[in-house]
Amino acid sequence: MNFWNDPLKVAADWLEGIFAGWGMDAVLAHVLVAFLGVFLLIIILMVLDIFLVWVERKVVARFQDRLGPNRVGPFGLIQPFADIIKLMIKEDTTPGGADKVVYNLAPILSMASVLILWAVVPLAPVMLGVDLNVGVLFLIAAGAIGTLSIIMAGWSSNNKFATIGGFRQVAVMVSFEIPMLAMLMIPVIFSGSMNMNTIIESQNVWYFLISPLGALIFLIAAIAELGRAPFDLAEGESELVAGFNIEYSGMKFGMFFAGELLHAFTFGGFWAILFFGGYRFFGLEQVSPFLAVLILVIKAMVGYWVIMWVRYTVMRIRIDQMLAFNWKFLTPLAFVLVLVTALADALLASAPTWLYVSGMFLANVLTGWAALEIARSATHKEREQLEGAKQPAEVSH
Amino acid sequence: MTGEQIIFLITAGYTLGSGLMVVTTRNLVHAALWLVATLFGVAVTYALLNANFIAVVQIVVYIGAIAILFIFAVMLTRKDLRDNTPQMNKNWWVGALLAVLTFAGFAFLLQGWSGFSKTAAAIPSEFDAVGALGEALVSPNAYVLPFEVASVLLLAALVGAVYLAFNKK
Amino acid sequence: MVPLSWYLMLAAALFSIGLFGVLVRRNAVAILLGVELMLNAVNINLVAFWRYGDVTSMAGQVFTVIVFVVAAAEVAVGLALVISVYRRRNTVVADELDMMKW
Amino acid sequence: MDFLNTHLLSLILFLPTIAALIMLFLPSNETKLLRWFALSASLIPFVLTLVLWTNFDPNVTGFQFEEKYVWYEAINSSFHLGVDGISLSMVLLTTLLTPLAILASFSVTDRVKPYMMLFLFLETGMLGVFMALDLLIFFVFWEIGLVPMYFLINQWGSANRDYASLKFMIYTMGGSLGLLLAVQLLGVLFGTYDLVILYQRWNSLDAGSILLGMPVHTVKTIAFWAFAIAFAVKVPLWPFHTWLPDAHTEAPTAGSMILAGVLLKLGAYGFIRLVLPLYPLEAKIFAGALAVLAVGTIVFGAFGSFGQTDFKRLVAYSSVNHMGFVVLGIAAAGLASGTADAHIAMSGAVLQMFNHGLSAAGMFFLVGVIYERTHTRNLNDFGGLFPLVPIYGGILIFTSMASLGLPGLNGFVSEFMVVRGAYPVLTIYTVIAMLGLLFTGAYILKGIKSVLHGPMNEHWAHGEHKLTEINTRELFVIVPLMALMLILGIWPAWLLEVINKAVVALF
Amino acid sequence: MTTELLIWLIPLPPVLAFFLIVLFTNKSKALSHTVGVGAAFLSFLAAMVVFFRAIAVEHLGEHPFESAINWLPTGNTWLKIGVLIDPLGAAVLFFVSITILMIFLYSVGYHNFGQPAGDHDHAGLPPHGATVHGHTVPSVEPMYSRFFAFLGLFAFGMYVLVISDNLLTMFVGWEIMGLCSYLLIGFWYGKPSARNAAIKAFMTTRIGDVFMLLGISFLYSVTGTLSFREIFNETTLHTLASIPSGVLGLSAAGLIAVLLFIGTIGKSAQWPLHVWLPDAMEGPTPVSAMIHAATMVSAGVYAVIRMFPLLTAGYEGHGLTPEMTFVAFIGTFTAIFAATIAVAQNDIKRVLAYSTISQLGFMIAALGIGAYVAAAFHLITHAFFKALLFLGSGSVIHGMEHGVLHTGNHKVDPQDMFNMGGLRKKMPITFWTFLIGGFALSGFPLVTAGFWSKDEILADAWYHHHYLVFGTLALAAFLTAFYTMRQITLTFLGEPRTEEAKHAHETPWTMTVPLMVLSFFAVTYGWVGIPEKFPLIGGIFPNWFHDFVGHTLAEVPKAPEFSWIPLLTSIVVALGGLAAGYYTYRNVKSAEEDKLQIPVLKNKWYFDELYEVVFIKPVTWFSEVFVSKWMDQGAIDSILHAFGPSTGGVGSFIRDKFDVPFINRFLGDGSADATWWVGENLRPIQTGRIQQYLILSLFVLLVVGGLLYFFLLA
Repeated sequence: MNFWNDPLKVAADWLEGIFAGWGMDAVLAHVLVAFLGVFLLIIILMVLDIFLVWVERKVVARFQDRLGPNRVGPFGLIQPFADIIKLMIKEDTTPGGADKVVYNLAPILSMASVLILWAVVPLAPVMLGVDLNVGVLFLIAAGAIGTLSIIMAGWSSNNKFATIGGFRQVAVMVSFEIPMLAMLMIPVIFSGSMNMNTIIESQNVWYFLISPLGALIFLIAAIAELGRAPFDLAEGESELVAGFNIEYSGMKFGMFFAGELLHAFTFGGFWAILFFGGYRFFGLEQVSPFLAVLILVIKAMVGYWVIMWVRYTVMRIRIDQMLAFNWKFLTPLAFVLVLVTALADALLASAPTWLYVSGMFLANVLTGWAALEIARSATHKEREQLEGAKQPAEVSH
Repeated sequence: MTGEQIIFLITAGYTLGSGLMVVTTRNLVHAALWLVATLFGVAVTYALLNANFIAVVQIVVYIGAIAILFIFAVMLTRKDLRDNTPQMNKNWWVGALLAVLTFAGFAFLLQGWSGFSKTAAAIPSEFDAVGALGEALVSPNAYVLPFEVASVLLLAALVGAVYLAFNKK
Repeated sequence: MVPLSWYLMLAAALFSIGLFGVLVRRNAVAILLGVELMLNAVNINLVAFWRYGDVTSMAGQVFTVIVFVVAAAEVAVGLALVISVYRRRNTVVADELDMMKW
Repeated sequence: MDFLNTHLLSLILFLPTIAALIMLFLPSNETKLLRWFALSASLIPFVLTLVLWTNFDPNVTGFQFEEKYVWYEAINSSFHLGVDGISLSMVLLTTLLTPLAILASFSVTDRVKPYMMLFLFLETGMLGVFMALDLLIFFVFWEIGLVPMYFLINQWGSANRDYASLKFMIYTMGGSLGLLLAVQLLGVLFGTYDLVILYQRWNSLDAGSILLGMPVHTVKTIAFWAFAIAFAVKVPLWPFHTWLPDAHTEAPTAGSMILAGVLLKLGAYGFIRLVLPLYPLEAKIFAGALAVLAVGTIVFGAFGSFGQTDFKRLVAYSSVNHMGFVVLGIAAAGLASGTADAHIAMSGAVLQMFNHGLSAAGMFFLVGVIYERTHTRNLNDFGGLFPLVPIYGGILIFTSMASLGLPGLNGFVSEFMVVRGAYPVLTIYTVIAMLGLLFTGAYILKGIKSVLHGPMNEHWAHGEHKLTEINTRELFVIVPLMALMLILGIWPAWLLEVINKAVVALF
Repeated sequence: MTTELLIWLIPLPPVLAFFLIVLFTNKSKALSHTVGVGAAFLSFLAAMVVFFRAIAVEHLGEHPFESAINWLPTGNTWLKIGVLIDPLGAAVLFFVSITILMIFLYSVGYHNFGQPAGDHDHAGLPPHGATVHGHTVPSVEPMYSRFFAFLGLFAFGMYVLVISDNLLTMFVGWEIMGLCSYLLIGFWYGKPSARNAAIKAFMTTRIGDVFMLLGISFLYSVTGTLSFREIFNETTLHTLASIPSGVLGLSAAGLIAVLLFIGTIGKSAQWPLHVWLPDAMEGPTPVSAMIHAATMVSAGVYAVIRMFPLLTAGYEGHGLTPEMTFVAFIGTFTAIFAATIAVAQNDIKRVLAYSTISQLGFMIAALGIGAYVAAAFHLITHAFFKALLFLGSGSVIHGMEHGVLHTGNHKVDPQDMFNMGGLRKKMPITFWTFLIGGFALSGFPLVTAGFWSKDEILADAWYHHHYLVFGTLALAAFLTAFYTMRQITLTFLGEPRTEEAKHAHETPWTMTVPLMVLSFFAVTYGWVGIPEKFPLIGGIFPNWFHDFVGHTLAEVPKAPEFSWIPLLTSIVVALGGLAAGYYTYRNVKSAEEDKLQIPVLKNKWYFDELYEVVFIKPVTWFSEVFVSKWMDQGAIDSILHAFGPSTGGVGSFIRDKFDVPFINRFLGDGSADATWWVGENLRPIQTGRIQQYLILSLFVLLVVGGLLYFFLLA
């Protein structure tokens, strides 16, 4: 066992050895090392976050046929750092009548809710924070905290726009949590475990191939959860100026901002983990944990890119439409899909892989198709009603 | 005094403290937030009891849903948000007395119980609590019936809530 | 090693706190908050008994889950009631809601 | 397929009910859908009945397609179905007439859904009576048949419907009290309600023994009359017939079709299925009395009909007159049981039931057709309609002739057989009955005369009263009936043989 | 094709024609009458083939053409139906087919085929004529097609009757004809008179039919069969004759015969059921011919001829059996009775109608006295010349209608003989044919068929010493000749008495051809039945008819010995009658000058009025008032309606005396009050404050819990 195929353990042992050498209690040393690990992870993530800012701006520029940041440093690589500095040296205001504690707590929580997610992300077979046997649920749990942070921010700002934005965001999150949860069940059904690592290990075939519809729904729910376009109602500039974070400035705002970016990236990662085999790539992950991490990051990037793609192509939709879409279409579809998947899984349990995969794929496609058909007929009815109302007017002239 | 005990004591103190805040703060929003804190503490307690699943679910359900609901409710009934009328009955002491009595009663009864201070056996390593829970929930010879009843209850509550809170106008 | 008694005491205390809240708060929402505390106390007990009893029999956890459900239902309906009451009577103070008395 | 064969009867019996229940979930404003659904739902039993007919083997004595399920174990009454030649023909009649009736009531626009549902329920009720081989089941279906008809009359009837429906209900219920009594009596005596068993036990009972503190023949006499009166009301026999004209007159067209076509047959069927086999001795003793009633029915029915000025009442009384012949045949068969006369009379009676089903249904339908157009049934308002509605006129004459018993059409064959069977054993009654036969002609001609003939009726000729010709849908209703009338008149053997075999085996 | 199959096929074409016309071709007149006449022609051909094959067979009587099939399962046996052509059948078939064909043909012209549609004709009324530039011409019958359909059905009925080998199918054909006569008499149903006549005809005949049905049932139940051949063998007849029927001391055979004969009385319009026949003149003339000559009425006689063995069962050649006496009486009486009425009628068709009745009386009488062959012979000859006469009269009426249309004076009745006169020149063919017919009817010696057949009847009567019958019939014959000549004189001879008569003119060939054909037979058919012993011409032709038809029966009735008295009688009455008729009416100008318009005769001895009073009114009263009003709605329903109030009374008593005071007041309200009182006193506890309730309950819990603990655990 050398550093290259189990770096964390090696490093941890080495550190504990050192602390022990200082005559420190073993338990304490262990805890200390753990804290160090966490700290390290957070540092890396923050850096990655800063880099993400740049990525985001570049990509959006490309989508909008611009160049994007290109002044500061090569390809504007230094630009985000400049932004950070700006945010830090800005005056940190707090609106009058605001609820100080809550107001200040909100950004931190929001950041934390994202960071906490990484506790269960398996970067490599041997590299993961806690091997939680309910890792999947953990995802939602963290999301809950994010929700909390937003409502706190919205309410404590003592600002109508902020409150409304907060409410909206919460409404969206709470409602889209449901299809997301349902879709999390799909990998769980396939792998028979809620453990992230197990899920990845059991993905000899990408679950995306087995359940494309599931992956799609998960992505949509994730986007809504992130509050990014087309579901970015919380900061609908056109209506709410900037939504829940309207009163925030300086680094507090920065934390929201960074939190959001990281969150998006994280969900890209989870998407990759749950449906695209995480760090696995034709056995490359066995070669070295670092390679595995690289694979995961690339996959996460792709996911993130998809999310951005959606964000910059699709226009924002109205809140009622969005909730209706969730409650009337996405949620039922998600549940139906879970049922179908479970059923098909039970039926095809003893089938050869190719049959299993194709059968599952077919089941998904059929479900999706049926759902679309139903949706289409329903919309037809609605449209007829509307036009039926118009009818006499047209007849008159 | 082992680390575990220390962690427990910290958690317990935190939980009870925030619990007290829940019932005493004037500002209801704060109360709701304190409730969140309490619930979090409880979640940690579950974790200490090796009930990961319950812990996570505690967070998802209580913090993610119930607490949020409370905050909503508070904000929707906004009129009493910052009112300066006392948030407690004038005969609050009766309540306090009764609460204390209850606690005392519990304590009295419990310490009279044989298994009061028993300690936990180690959990067998291969034991999969989550799986077992799932089995227990849906296996016919276990708790499928209560489970179903609960689900029906939930549905009824859903309908009822929608109907009650639905604004006729 | 933490003995069972500690958890039980914790639960009892939490329960009493919740009870206190229920008994003394005037705002209906606050009363519900108290109820939540009490429910959590009960859950702690359940889980603790699971942990300290036979781990392989999941009764404790099962009923914890069911308590979650009940709690969710109770909150949903309760708050809905509070809101509709607020709409009609424009108050959520429990003492003022005494139309049903003789 | 095997399932079909083993459960054919239950299928035929319950499909209508199932359909009605399904109908419950159809939108009640989609009248078109409802009508067609009901029609197709009622056609399925008909098709199944044809299957039944083809699979039925006339040469086997006793019941076929028997089905027996535990139903009410405590009093060991079982859900026992089965058909022999007699009930088979009745089942055929029922399943044939119901679709036609439903098709006939396509013109109903008021609360189509309940209307159609009631009809389907009604079908089950009637079929049940014909199929039941268990007294309790028999009674249950007997009563079930009543209720939908009551509502049909009471809800969709014409002006005087409340009176009519109430009269119908009370009269028939009153009758069925006796039936219930007798059924219970038998049940108590033998601890079973299964007809097949009862047939032997009841007759193997030696006359001397004491039952319920009474000598056997007393008990039997009581039971006999209890049955007889119940069925006499339903047939209806004079003097229990007065509910019939009112009910028929007030019922909606299709209602009267079914009422005359099938419901009346229930009574006669009761006589054939229960009274004669269970009480051969009493049937012999009281045949005279029965014959008196029958002749009274025939004669007074004919006269009554001749005396009417309401077209529908006229037809209604004609039903009374025709059913009289059925009972006459039954009485003769009861008196001369075992002889060829009995067989002929009984076959004649059953065939008469079938024929009357066809012709009466046809007549009532035709009355309905003209009533829908003119909203009057008063014969004095008509007259001289023939030039206006030639096709309708032709059909009316054809059907009238069938019900008049014109040779070459169905009515004659059965009437001839009844007369033939009854003459040697009940000569005098038969001779008197001939008077009825004579006046059958009188009232039929009166009907035709005062509806069709006479100088052309200007009132209905043009303007908003313009009488429109019978339309295609109505033709679809009447043509099958006419075809059957003609076929049965020219070649009755196909039906009669089935009946005859059963009759020979039974009596 | 075997003869049996052919026989089966004979009735089919007309009935097919009926359905074809009714269902498909009724829109097109030409098509319809083509179908109708074609069908009639087909049947005619078949009938002819059958007939000639039949006469070719030796001893047809012993081995007739017959075939039968199972029809009705009755108990363990089958009721067979089938066809039978024995000599009688063959002979009847012959004239039936001819007359039917002729009548079909005749109808084409009679209903003005080819003429324009009427100006204001509509279905149900006879055509009123159409206006073609300026002047009125006859218009075509609106229900032309329907007429042919009915004729077809009618022909079917007749053929069935003739060819059937058993009583049942014979009855079927019989009834179908009854229906058709109803339909045809009521063909112009628009006329109330026609409508009533139709019903009268149907009902009157039905009276007979009902008895006939009884007879059939009786016969069937006794012999167990309805086939002629099986009934008419010695043993069966003997048993039948020996069984007493218990009615008026008749034997079973006798009773059956009488019952069946009553059917005939209805069908052949014998007294007392004759009333319908004159009214039946409301129908179009071919119908009258059809009914009276060709088919229905002959059917009646034919039935009796068929039943002859039953009738004469137990008859030893002298001393008539009661049933025979009955028959003979009816026949004879009818013959004279109808003749008297005929004398006083002015309607050309009515005269013929009554003459028909009386001629039928001749036949019935002949049968009554056992003159089997004579009856059959007269039946056939009469069919020919009576058909001829009716069609001729139709032709006359048609011509007259032409005149009426010309003058446009519709007051004039084209059927009243006193409006005619001098038509001899206007319509010669009609005149000569009518003359032949008339002479045949009145039995003009040696030439006409009527003479031979009537003479044979008289001879039989004389020979068997039934002098009363003989005398009456002779008188009737005289009257016949008289009114026939009266008719001819008034119609054709002398000068036209009205404008219309002047403008009448001959009818189209479709009407005249049948007349000529029939007149041929009216003359020649008699010659096949000339007795051998007849002076001079006897034996020139063999008495073929007697040999042929006579062999229908088991033992051939031998022809009566020749005797001068009946011969001279018939010659005298015939010529005398004719002469008297001519001289009486030679120059009568109007009905007033007619001395024989005796009211009692004119009003047919008031029989219609009698029946009106004796039967129709009481029956109507009985059904409309007694049964409907008094019995049903009065007696029975009022009993029912009594139930309602009585039960209601009982109910209200129970309610007022028990329910209300005890159940409601005491139990119901009492318990309610008690509860109320309790509640009232417990009210104050309800503060409506949740928390107070909670506190209370919790307190109680604690206390109770504590107590429990101390008293139970410790």
